[in-house]
Amino acid sequence: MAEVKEKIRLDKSLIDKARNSAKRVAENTQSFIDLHTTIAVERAVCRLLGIDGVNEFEVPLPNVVCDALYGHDLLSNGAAYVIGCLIKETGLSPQKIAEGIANGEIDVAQFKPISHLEAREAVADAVNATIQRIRNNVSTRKSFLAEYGDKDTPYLYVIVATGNIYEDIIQAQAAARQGADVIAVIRTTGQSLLDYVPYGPTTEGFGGTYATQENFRLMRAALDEVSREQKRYIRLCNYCSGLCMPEIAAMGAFERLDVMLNDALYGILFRDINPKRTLIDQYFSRVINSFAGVIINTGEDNYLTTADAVEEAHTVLASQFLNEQFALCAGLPEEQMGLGHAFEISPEVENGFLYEIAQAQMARQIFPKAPLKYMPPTKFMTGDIFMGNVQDALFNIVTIATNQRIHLLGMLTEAIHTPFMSDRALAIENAKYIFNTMKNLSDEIEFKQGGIIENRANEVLKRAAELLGDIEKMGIFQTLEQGIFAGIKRSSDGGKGLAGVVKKSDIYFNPFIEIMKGEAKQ
Amino acid sequence: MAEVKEKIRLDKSLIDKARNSAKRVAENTQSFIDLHTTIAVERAVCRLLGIDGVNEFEVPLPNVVCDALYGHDLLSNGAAYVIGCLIKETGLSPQKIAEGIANGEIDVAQFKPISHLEAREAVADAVNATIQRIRNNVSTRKSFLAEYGDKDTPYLYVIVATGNIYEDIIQAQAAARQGADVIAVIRTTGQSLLDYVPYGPTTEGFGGTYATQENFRLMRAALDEVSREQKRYIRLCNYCSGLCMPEIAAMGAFERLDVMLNDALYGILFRDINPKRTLIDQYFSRVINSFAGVIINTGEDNYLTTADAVEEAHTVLASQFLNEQFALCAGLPEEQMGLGHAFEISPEVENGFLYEIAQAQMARQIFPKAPLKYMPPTKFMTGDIFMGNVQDALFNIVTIATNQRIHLLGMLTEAIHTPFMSDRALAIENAKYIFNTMKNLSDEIEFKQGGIIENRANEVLKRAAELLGDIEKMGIFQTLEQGIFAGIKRSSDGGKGLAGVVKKSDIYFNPFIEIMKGEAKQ
Amino acid sequence: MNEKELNLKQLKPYGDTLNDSKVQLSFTLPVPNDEKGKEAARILAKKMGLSEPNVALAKSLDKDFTFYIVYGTCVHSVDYTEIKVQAVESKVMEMEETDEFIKTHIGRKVVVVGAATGSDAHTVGIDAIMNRKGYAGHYGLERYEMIDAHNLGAQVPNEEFIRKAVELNADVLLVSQTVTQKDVHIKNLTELVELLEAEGLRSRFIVVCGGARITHELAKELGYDAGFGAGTFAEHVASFAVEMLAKKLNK
Amino acid sequence: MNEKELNLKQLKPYGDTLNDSKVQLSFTLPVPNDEKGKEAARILAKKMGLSEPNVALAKSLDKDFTFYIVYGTCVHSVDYTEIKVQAVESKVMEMEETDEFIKTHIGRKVVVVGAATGSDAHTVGIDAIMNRKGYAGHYGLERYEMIDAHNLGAQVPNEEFIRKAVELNADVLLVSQTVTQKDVHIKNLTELVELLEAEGLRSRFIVVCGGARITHELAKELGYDAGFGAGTFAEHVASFAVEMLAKKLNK
Ligand code: B12
Ligand code: B12
Ligand SMILES: Cc1ncc(COP(=O)(O)O)c(C=O)c1O
Ligand SMILES: Cc1ncc(COP(=O)(O)O)c(C=O)c1O
Repeated sequence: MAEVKEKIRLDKSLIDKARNSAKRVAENTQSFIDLHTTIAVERAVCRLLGIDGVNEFEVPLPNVVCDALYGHDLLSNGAAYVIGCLIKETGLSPQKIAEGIANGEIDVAQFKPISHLEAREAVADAVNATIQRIRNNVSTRKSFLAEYGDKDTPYLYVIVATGNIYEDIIQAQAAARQGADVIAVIRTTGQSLLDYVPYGPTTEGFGGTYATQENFRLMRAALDEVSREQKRYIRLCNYCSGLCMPEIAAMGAFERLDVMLNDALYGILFRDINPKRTLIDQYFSRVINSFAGVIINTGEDNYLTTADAVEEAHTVLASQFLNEQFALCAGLPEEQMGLGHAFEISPEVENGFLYEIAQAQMARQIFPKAPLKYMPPTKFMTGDIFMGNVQDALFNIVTIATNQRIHLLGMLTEAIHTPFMSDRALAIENAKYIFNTMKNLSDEIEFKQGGIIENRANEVLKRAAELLGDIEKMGIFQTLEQGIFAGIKRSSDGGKGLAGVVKKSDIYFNPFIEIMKGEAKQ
Repeated sequence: MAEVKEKIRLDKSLIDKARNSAKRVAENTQSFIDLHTTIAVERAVCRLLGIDGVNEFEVPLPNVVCDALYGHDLLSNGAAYVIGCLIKETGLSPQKIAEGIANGEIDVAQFKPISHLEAREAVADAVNATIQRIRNNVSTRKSFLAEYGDKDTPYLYVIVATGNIYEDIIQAQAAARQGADVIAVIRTTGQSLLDYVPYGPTTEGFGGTYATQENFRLMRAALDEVSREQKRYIRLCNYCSGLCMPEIAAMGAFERLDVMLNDALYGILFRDINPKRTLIDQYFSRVINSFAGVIINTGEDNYLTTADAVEEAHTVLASQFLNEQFALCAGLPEEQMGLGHAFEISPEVENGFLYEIAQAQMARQIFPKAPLKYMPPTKFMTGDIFMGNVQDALFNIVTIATNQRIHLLGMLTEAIHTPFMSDRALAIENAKYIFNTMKNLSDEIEFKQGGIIENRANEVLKRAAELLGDIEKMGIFQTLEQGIFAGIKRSSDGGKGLAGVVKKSDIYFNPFIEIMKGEAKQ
Repeated sequence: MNEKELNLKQLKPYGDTLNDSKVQLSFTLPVPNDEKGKEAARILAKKMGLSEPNVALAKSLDKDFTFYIVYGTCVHSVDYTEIKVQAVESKVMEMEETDEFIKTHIGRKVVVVGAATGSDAHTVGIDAIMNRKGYAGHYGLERYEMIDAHNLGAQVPNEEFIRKAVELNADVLLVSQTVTQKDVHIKNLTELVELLEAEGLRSRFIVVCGGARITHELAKELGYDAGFGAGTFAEHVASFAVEMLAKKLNK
Repeated sequence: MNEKELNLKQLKPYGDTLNDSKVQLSFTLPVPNDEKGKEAARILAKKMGLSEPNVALAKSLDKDFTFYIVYGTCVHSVDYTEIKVQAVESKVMEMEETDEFIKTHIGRKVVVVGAATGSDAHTVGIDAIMNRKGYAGHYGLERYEMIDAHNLGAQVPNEEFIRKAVELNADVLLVSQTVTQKDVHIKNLTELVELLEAEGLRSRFIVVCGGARITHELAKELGYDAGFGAGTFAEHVASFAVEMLAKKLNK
């Protein structure tokens, strides 16, 4: 990715101040996180131990296992510990054990406790197999990139969202051939609130397609096919978010996803998921993503779909700082931090484009190593598809003028429907034209010192630093209660999934965190 | 209009060199022009003397009169002289005299010669009436502008081209209400090669509407109506070009047109009109335009519809210098010189947008007082209307980034049909959005010293100066023979209309040139 | 002045001349980009009533998919004089007028319960109607003195929505639906009415739905009292609801 | 794998799912921008075969003109298996092959005369076919060794065009037409054929027309031997013309 030039003069001390505040917020939160686990974290551990499949009622085995543990108040010991005990006792694989639990042959309540160390030893093979599998995925990705190279200009990112994985594949392959670099499969509405991950290939969904491991696998294979054909590595993205956040991270690691929507606060704010649950879940999900070489995409852009993009720009920056620090706590390198921001200023704002430039350039300078994820206009898109294509063009220009990294293409039909194949093609054509005809624009233009752009950036920075100062004083939970982000208030004991939060017992262990965090910064 | 900042460093000595070469070319040509008149110039004199209407075969009376003069080898004396003699003799008005000639009651061959001075005196009343009428028009325009003010941002210029003046009016009024500042009525194909101006309101045309004085009047009234309603003066534009160039200037002066397509070379190159004829005609037409306060638009953009916009950019600049100098010879102030250029680089050229910026900014700095006319992409517009709207958006951006003055809106359906009402509305919406969201862009951005943009501008300037040096050596006629502009070769004795060129006799006079040139720079 | 007159009984599209009937179309066909594909596009356009279709663009989307842009002259016309619009017919009152109306005609606070139901997570629409600050300068129902407004937020299951409505003793239910892919909104809206009917509660409430793709016509079809689309403000819904409620109560 | 199979006998538009039949429309109606206008737009769309038209945009162009963008599901389908394309059927030869073909089958230079006729001033199209340097890297007829090419330029009246053709003893006439507003190209192309027929010259020449909006089908209808549209290169015309000429001469 191109080096970041200091094109606007930002107050460095303010950047440091903001970053330090965020750091302290994250560290304080991390001490809370470290004491807890959740049912989703443990289901993810099950998956990583190799447990997959569903029972006769279509309930995924990781759920069967963890519900059983939860039902017997055993979850606080961690799934790894209990399964370790059962392995030791039965000599069966984790999968067989799960099946046993599912068909009633094994009763978890009857497990024979062993020592922490023995349990660790018992799961070691399963753990190592998984670690190896994920390492293989990382090296497959690396060899693709070594063979075909990687572009250093912005990635063209498009979504597919038909609801049907096979139709998604047709669309994804077409888009990749047209020039897309990242394909994101949007999830069906409501999946984020399911406390389990559906199983198998799926053909029914609304506004998107179920995230299942089989769907991941099918799409990965389809994109690898086009990668080979086009001699360009096509990245796959999905949503590591919602009540199953860590499980999806595990599935993504298994199926070599490259990019994952994964935010420390999104589920709390936009899905009313309990804050504690989310913060614990996000930690493990990021440990996994980090190890699997997945670039995370954070969701600050969403703030601007409800809040005003001029007034509330500083909340985006503040949240980026927080996401950065939470990610660092999980060992995620900066190179994998696709911090989110968005082009959402009303087209009617005088000089709105200059503000967009200011904010985009500011983000680049403040997070110079992060592959920023830049989101297109959505809120002010209307049924006027011709005008919409122009709004998207201006967004494309900001990206090339400020060298953003992960560039989510705007769709001219944003206000109407999830993208048609042709909408996507028009979006790609729009971006390719602009990126080519303005190739060296960012190198050619300079911004006036003390001009609108520079002043705007410093104003946003200043307000973000102030806000983070306040947040530091309040701590994350109170901040959420106050409705600081997107104007949405969330209490620490409200929202979905609180019941799944459990304090770890003394014997608790998560065999993956240690290995994965140790190796993340490869 | 905003002051021009020196945003790119241009070699001033090259600008001077180029301008001086052009000046000598124009002055040399002017000595030729001064010795000649044409049948179109004399028809324009007739019109200015008040002759209008058609005979029973629909032949306009100015043609009837001048054809009669030409038939009797009297044209070299000038229409004013002969009509002066006939006035003196008959006591009739010029109009009655023309009607007499038309119905055979007056035989021009029989006119009684009087002295130069007496003839001047005889036409004086008619001349003064016209001069007063045009002065009134100028002051009406001024009072409109005094009342409603004038914008100092780019004028939005759109065309109407239905072929039917009444339908044109509906479209023009709609466009003006949507925000258009200048309405150009495109002419029907082929009118430029008619050696007369059709008469009366017209409802049949192909690719445009006949330019007739009545059509001018109808449209002017329609736009004045919207001007009053919108409290914004809407300018009217037509084509002062082709075999009737000076007559149309006269008609425009009568009907208060504000802008006229009017180029020293266009008719030669693109309509194969004889070079001598065109050069003589353009002179008188510009004298009139100058006096009537009309902004002329030159046609350099047309070069790029056949020649390559990257390779041949310097010919545009060279031609602008020539047009400037020819215009100065006719007394036209810089503030009325809408020198033409265009956004016609292929969308596939890498960094093409930077070249467009370079050329547009260069033109502004070289002609700082001229209200430049900037033309949209046409050649590389395709049936892809969505992409087309983005090409037009980039063109709009160059205008706002470099502060062009007369901004011809591109149409997304350029490759398909003359604009629908909706096409125009989408174009206006596109431009308004960009001009607002990027309002202060030109003030905010600077161009890298020694960068692609600055280098490109200097390269074009250098090549233009060299070319003008060559042209200075060859003179204008040989230059045209060599195919320097748009790759089109035109010999001085070829093309249409040469027969209408006549050497002035000693008694020749044109009563309008003197008055109009004297007063032009009000 | 026009050669052809405007005939509202045979209203036709307008390109640049009255009755020229110009129309633009675009669509994708799952066929390769070649002459045969273009002909298929022309045939389709002809079936749609374009008499001289001009394929302005044929653009490959993939080997077997081609996108077409077609212009042409449409043979159809519309009898404009016969159009009856299915629209909400209440007079729109300002906030103060509505409060006054409630005081006079109902004499107590009106209870309004709203939500984005089913799996729909879009709250901006229902918030625009209900939140105090409202939308585009138009105050929301929470600010109405005589309205007791409860916004349950998004992703509220229909069952829970009804339970809450009964609990709060609602007069008016407001349902927002934004996602319409695969007609999920129709399924969800239908379910709500069926549940209400099953529980014998339908007549107890005034039930109103809204969303970017909702029309009054559709709402009526699905058994709602009214439907509101894009550009709705709180006063539109409030006026309609209180007027209907007054009629209902005073019957 | 798809729920519904691709049925080429009933080819339907594709939005994001096979056979979803999605189509986009836009047009202006000369009516005010209100609910009644939207309904008129919906009715028109229905007549065109959109079963559930969704008016995505209604934008005022002026008091009595409104622009609509409509999406919907099209009820029509196309029998793709039955499509026969009216296309020029000669095999396309390279420049050298064509020259060779002329030497072998005709044995003398072929005389080609071209122009943009009538009031049409667009020369780029005919130049692309005739000028030595050609177009997009494809050489023009002037470069062909065995072709004697005469480009008369633009705005050539039909009478003069014919006069020149006779004078030059032409084998092939090439006519370019770009402006199509109010069907001026059809009038002009028809006039040329009528003039040729009136003078008994039609059979003497191979007559070919071209331009951005010309199709082979249209050309045949108007009495031309062939028609060429956008994207034509010299070799397409040359191959067609010499093959036809050879047949004609050797009959
Ligand atoms: C903001 C937004 C979001 C935000 C929502 C935040 C929030 N808290 O609401 C976020 C980012 C979370 C989001 C997520 C998704 N979204 Co969304 N989103 C949008 C967006 C950009 C704007 C919607 C909006 O806020 N409009 C502004 C409000 C004020 O307008 P409105 O809802 O129409 O409301 C007005 C009227 O309709 C009416 N009204 C509405 N409700 C009611 C109710 C009553 C009773 C009454 C009287 C009136 C009324 O009054 C309101 C004021 O005038 C649109 C695209 C667009 N530009 O329209 C996509 C869009 C709606 N989303 C879409 C989709 C598919 C999704 C996702 C499923 C996947 C995705 N593409 O991201 C997810 C998941 C959502 C889920 N589970 O439901 C699609 C829907 C496609 C379709 N037609 O089915 C759209 C059109 C984008 C697209 N082209 O794909 N989205
Ligand atoms: C360049 C241009 C001009 C130039 C022409 C310069 C010149 N020397 O030719 C200038 C500026 C002078 C001009 C003027 C006008 N133009 Co003009 N012009 C164009 C433009 C931008 C490009 C046309 C072009 O050069 N295409 C490139 C060539 C290579 O493509 P082509 O012509 O299709 O040719 C190919 C094939 O069709 C085929 N072909 C063509 N002829 C023939 C002949 C034979 C025998 C064969 C086998 C093949 C063949 O082979 C060629 C190579 O593949 C188009 C818009 C657009 N982007 O298409 C408007 C356009 C064609 N012009 C138009 C009009 C109306 C005019 C004007 C009347 C008014 C105006 N709007 O300015 C005037 C007057 C012209 C007149 N009297 O005819 C309209 C036509 C609308 C319509 N469908 O009726 C267009 C579409 C623009 C618009 N939307 O208004 N124009
Ligand atoms: C971080 C993040 N997660 C998830 C989503 C998607 O929403 P859902 O939770 O409905 O899958 C988004 C939306 O853009 C997001 O930004
Ligand atoms: C200076 C000038 N005159 C005239 C025209 C129009 O052409 P015509 O001569 O056919 O009216 C143009 C075309 O853009 C032009 O630039």
